[in-house]
Amino acid sequence: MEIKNQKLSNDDFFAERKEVLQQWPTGKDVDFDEAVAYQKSIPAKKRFGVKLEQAVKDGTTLIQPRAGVALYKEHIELLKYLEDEGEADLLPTTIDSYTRLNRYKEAQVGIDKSFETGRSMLNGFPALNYGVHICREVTSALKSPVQVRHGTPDARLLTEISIAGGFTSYEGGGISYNIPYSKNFSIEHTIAHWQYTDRLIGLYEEAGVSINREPFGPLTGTLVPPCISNAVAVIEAVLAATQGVKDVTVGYGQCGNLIQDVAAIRSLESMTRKYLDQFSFTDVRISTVFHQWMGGFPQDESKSFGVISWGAAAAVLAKATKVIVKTPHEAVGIPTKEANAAGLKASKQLASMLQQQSFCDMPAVIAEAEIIMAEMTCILNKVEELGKGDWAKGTVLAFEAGVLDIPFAPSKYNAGKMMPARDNNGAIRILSCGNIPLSNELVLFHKQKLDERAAYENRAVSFQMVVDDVYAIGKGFLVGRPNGVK
Amino acid sequence: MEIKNQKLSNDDFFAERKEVLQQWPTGKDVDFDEAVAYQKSIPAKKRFGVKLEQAVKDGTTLIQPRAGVALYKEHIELLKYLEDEGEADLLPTTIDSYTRLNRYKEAQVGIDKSFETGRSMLNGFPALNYGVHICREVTSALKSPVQVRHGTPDARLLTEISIAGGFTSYEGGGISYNIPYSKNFSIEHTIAHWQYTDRLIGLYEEAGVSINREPFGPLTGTLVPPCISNAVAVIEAVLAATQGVKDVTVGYGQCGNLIQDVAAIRSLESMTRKYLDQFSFTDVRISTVFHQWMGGFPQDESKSFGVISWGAAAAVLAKATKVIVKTPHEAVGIPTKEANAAGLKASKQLASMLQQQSFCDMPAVIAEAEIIMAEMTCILNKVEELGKGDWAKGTVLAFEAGVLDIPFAPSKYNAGKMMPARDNNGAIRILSCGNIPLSNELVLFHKQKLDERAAYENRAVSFQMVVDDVYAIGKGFLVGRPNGVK
Amino acid sequence: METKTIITGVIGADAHAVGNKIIAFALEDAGFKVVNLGVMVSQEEYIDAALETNADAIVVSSLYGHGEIDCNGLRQKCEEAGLKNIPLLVGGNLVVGKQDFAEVEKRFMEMGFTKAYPPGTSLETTIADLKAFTEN
Amino acid sequence: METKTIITGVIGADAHAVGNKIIAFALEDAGFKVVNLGVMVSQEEYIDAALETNADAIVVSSLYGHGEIDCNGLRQKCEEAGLKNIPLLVGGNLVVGKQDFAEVEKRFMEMGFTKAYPPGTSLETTIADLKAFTEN
Ligand code: B12
Ligand code: B12
Repeated sequence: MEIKNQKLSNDDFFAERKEVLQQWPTGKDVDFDEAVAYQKSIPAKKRFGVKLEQAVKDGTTLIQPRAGVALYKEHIELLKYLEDEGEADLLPTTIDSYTRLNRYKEAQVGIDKSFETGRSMLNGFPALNYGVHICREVTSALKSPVQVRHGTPDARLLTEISIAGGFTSYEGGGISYNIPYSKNFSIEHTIAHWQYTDRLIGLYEEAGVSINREPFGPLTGTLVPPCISNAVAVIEAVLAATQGVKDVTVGYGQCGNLIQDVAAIRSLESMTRKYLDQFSFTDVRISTVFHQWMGGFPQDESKSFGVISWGAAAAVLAKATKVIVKTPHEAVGIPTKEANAAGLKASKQLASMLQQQSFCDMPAVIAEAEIIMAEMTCILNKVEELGKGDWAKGTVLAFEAGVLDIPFAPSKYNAGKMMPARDNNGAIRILSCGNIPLSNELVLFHKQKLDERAAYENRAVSFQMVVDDVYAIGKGFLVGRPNGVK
Repeated sequence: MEIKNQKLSNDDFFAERKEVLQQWPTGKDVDFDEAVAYQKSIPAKKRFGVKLEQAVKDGTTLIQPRAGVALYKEHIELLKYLEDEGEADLLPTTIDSYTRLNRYKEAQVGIDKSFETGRSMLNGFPALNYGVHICREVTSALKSPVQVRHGTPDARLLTEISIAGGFTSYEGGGISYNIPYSKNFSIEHTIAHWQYTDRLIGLYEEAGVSINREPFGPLTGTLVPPCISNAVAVIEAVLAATQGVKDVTVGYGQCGNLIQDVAAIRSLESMTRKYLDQFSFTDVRISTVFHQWMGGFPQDESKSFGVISWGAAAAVLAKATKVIVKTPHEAVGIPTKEANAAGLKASKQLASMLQQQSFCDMPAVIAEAEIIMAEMTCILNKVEELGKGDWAKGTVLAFEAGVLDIPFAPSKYNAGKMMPARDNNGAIRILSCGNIPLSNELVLFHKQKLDERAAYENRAVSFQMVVDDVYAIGKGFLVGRPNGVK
Repeated sequence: METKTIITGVIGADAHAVGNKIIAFALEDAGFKVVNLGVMVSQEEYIDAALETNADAIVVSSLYGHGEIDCNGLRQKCEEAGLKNIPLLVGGNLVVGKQDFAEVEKRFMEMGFTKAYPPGTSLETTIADLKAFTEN
Repeated sequence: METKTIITGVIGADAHAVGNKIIAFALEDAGFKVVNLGVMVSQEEYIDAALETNADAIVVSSLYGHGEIDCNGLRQKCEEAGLKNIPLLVGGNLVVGKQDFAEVEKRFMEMGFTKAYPPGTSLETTIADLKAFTEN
């Protein structure tokens, strides 16, 4: 398979489309022109991109939950509750795991079993099985814009149905919805699948309907150094823009050290702008999303509120356009609607209370952002070099070479050689670079930071440090210290 | 009445003591030498000052709740629950309002009614009515150090009973437990009463028993500019040290703007050190306490978790030695033990999670601290000048003149001419100085900050702004904007 | 509309001054004549002030939790002093702890209050209700 | 003590890799021989691996909520394949949402699991129990 970062031709796209729409019976209800007309009938205040753009202008941070259940009436009730009681500004529709893996038959079993038992037996909303009309029932029942959130390597049919179904934003990307979510999908394939998604959205854009696109920032949510997730976000933004996408929200998952978190958002935004401009996509609108802590949570609900609130605070101080909110049930299971609203309200309090405070221009933040940008430059230059100027090709080769390498990823196409760990202040550093092509100076910087920690903890730098860091927040800490060290 | 900042003579003290111990029957059980022996039997790890000193050394932030109920067995259960389930590092015993106002008969009615109805009819623990032995039952039943927290203008007998009862820390001061807590008590009187308390603790100190003393930092908890509360804390620290106190914890109530909050703790600590040293009290140990938001809370419990968590985060980033924790029931009433533990656990999560991060040396913090210290210097110089070198006298005259002036205070001895309001970033500034003797330069600084806000909100600087700010956090904001302004 | 006179104050040993100052400010702003007794007001002080100014209503605040003890008997004393049926409103954090407000309301109604308000009652409600209660 | 062989993996369409990688690391560290199948493991893959390596226990993880559907029938398939009474442990976030664990445990015991573990089970417990279950 030969991948290129190039706008799909209409011939290729429509040939592929024919097949895609046949993947499941609900595909036949998708009619592009009718869908464009339907999308145009959605009022501006219910459009994702419009609300994001306003927030960028106002300097406010919007709040958005995750939520999805098997039965669609309950799903509507759930989302209504989250916008009314939870004060959510933006709504999600989180897709179940069978749909994500194109196992539509199993999703159907899940729907049926849920009807029978009266309990949601799926971990999300099976939008594809429901089809265009039920999706429209969902999206039209709500006051706020709704986005599809999932984790689907091959999301082509899901995109068709979702956008025709009235969703105005769509999460994912060829890297970010592959490496953290699958085992055997090659990057070529998922990039190709996401070119389809992006091209479809480009076609809507050309027909006068703007759909917001959001690469999934946090990846595995577990000790991902900002330079890695930021580099992936920039690549996915460039690939999307190449297919005609005009509205992207680039994302990042909280690491926990405030300076590093604010610096990550700052550098993410400015590097995305820089590269999009460089590729002449100067008309693409950019916003940012900050994910509250994406790793293992404490079991205790009150402690979870602490983690959630700190995430909301960091998002606002970083001036992210929106924050994805966790719930006090996070460590245990899919939240009840009450737990979901609780996380939202705690976050809303901080989103509005801290609105007037910004940390973006602190000298320490600027210094940290310089480092992240230097690292991103090393990585992205190498991607460009490997692809001989083609970022799609470069990305495939970069994963092969371990130039892009995501910690704790399940995919066999990920090298898994880079090892991250926290430094003495809780910032995520790189313990062992693998083949991430950092300059000598940067390698030394990381080494010094981790040697400092090792000396403080009186132990050698090792994988045990990484393991300790994975458990730390669940146990109430940021840095996983050995017993007896404060 | 003639007050002087001078160590009470033994003659004067013991003459007064005789009377004090007769104020209520439980006074007769207090025997100083026996109490010293009892205090010496308390293990070091249950001593307040020892645990604080260790925290200062480790750079950790300890957590402490407020708690007190009418019936002593329930009080013990409550405190046990808070240290076991709530993970409190330090324990309180919050005294009821009748005891605070020396209305011991009404306190007795409250105890009796509580027994009858099985509900706590008092808003705190009536330690004085219970007497030395029951206090010892309380303090000895617990693993952690316990402090008496109250709001008592004349706390002389309460101090006697508390310290003999095994408490190892004692909150309050002649200003901070008068102006926010009473209406008709003159400052001369309360300073005199607290000289008694401090001298008593000085005597314990001389007998080899160190008791921690804590001026009440937040005052009315409502829009108090840091320079005012810091100046009061320094004065009370100096007055306490003059009577022989050797261990003080100076305090501050969160304002909500992170830079100002960190700067307030920074300046509070360094100015307390500076003035204590200047008075040659170089051997007095200093620690700091940060109070989570002390003003009106949101009704919603999840939103309260947001406020609580932000308070914990600010305390840790400011490197306060301890943080006083609020609960999700704050807006409604005295919390259940579960709600109290919930506030503690959210705070504990952040206290340990953010331990490695400090904002104390940020340039913006240093700049804000310079301003606070300059303001404090203006005020304290004037106090010194008014008292002709005597800070006790100077304090009385300063309140008379409005040189010290606390917003929203109930006391008729407080001028109430100074008016605070938030600036555009949520920092508390001075809208109208009254007679607070700030330099012209500082007055101009405050004016500029508030003009900026007025311009942004397109309205004149006025009391309505202050009212809006009072409600703001309860409504989810920090700055009270008029309708329609973001 | 003729100007109505309202007595305000915080009852008992309660020193919570913020709400009291703001209520007084807001009622004046809304056109009432306000006699604000401040904090730590005894039952007798409310009554004396109401008699003296021929007041149209008494607004009692209680925040610190002892409201039940402090408010007991106020209606009787009003009646005895000749303040027949004067509107007696009470609000704040009336009891110790988070209790079911319907229960709390019942207790205060039995004590003779015209109306009792839960924590967090807004100024708008307070003003609107006072206008209604003092209408002729 | 002879070295025991453990099969580990995350069942079904579940891609949660972190706990899996750490369990494998920790079991090896504790002296077990670990055959880690990674994420998205089918019932057949566990059984094939257990037969091939003559394993002493199978550790099934399920995090994403579909555990009930995915685990159904595993015990029968083991029996059919000749893995008689092999210890079958399952843990993670087994069901959708926060449910009473006693209930959840019952359902998994009925499905034939030797033991089911609630969210947040520590490595210490996992290792200690595996030692007990694989003792001769
Ligand atoms: C990180 C994470 C992710 C990452 C995973 C990256 C990766 N590939 O590994 C990403 C973001 C990709 C992700 C995706 C999804 N996730 Co997820 N995720 C988490 C999270 C936050 C942490 C998991 C983790 O790494 N923990 C740290 C490790 C060390 O702990 P652990 O996994 O629990 O494993 C330990 C123990 O459970 C135990 N253990 C595990 N197995 C066994 C077996 C035995 C026998 C024993 C004794 C012990 C044991 O030992 C392990 C090591 O200590 C959890 C919530 C939480 N725990 O805080 C949710 C969570 C597991 N995810 C959840 C869901 C629903 C999903 C998604 C479907 C998306 C969604 N709807 O939001 C997708 C699923 C994709 C897929 N196909 O699998 C839910 C599951 C809900 C439920 N069961 O009701 C959870 C609980 C969050 C929630 N409350 O909603 N997730
Ligand atoms: C600030 C504050 C303090 C300050 C007060 C400074 C001062 N002198 O004013 C300080 C720190 C000194 C303090 C002290 C104490 N406090 Co205090 N305090 C508060 C706090 C945080 C805010 C109060 C406030 O100013 N709110 C803002 C104003 C604008 O609102 P408001 O007072 O509620 O009044 C409004 C409404 O209630 C309504 N309203 C009021 N009266 C009436 C009457 C009518 C008829 C109507 C219609 C409406 C109405 O309108 C007002 C204006 O909008 C509250 C909790 C909260 N609300 O978040 C606790 C709170 C009131 N305090 C409480 C307690 C217990 C105390 C203490 C005993 C100490 C302790 N144990 O912790 C002492 C008491 C001292 C004394 N003798 O009174 C408890 C009361 C508990 C209960 N009822 O079960 C509360 C609820 C906190 C809690 N959950 O424990 N406190």
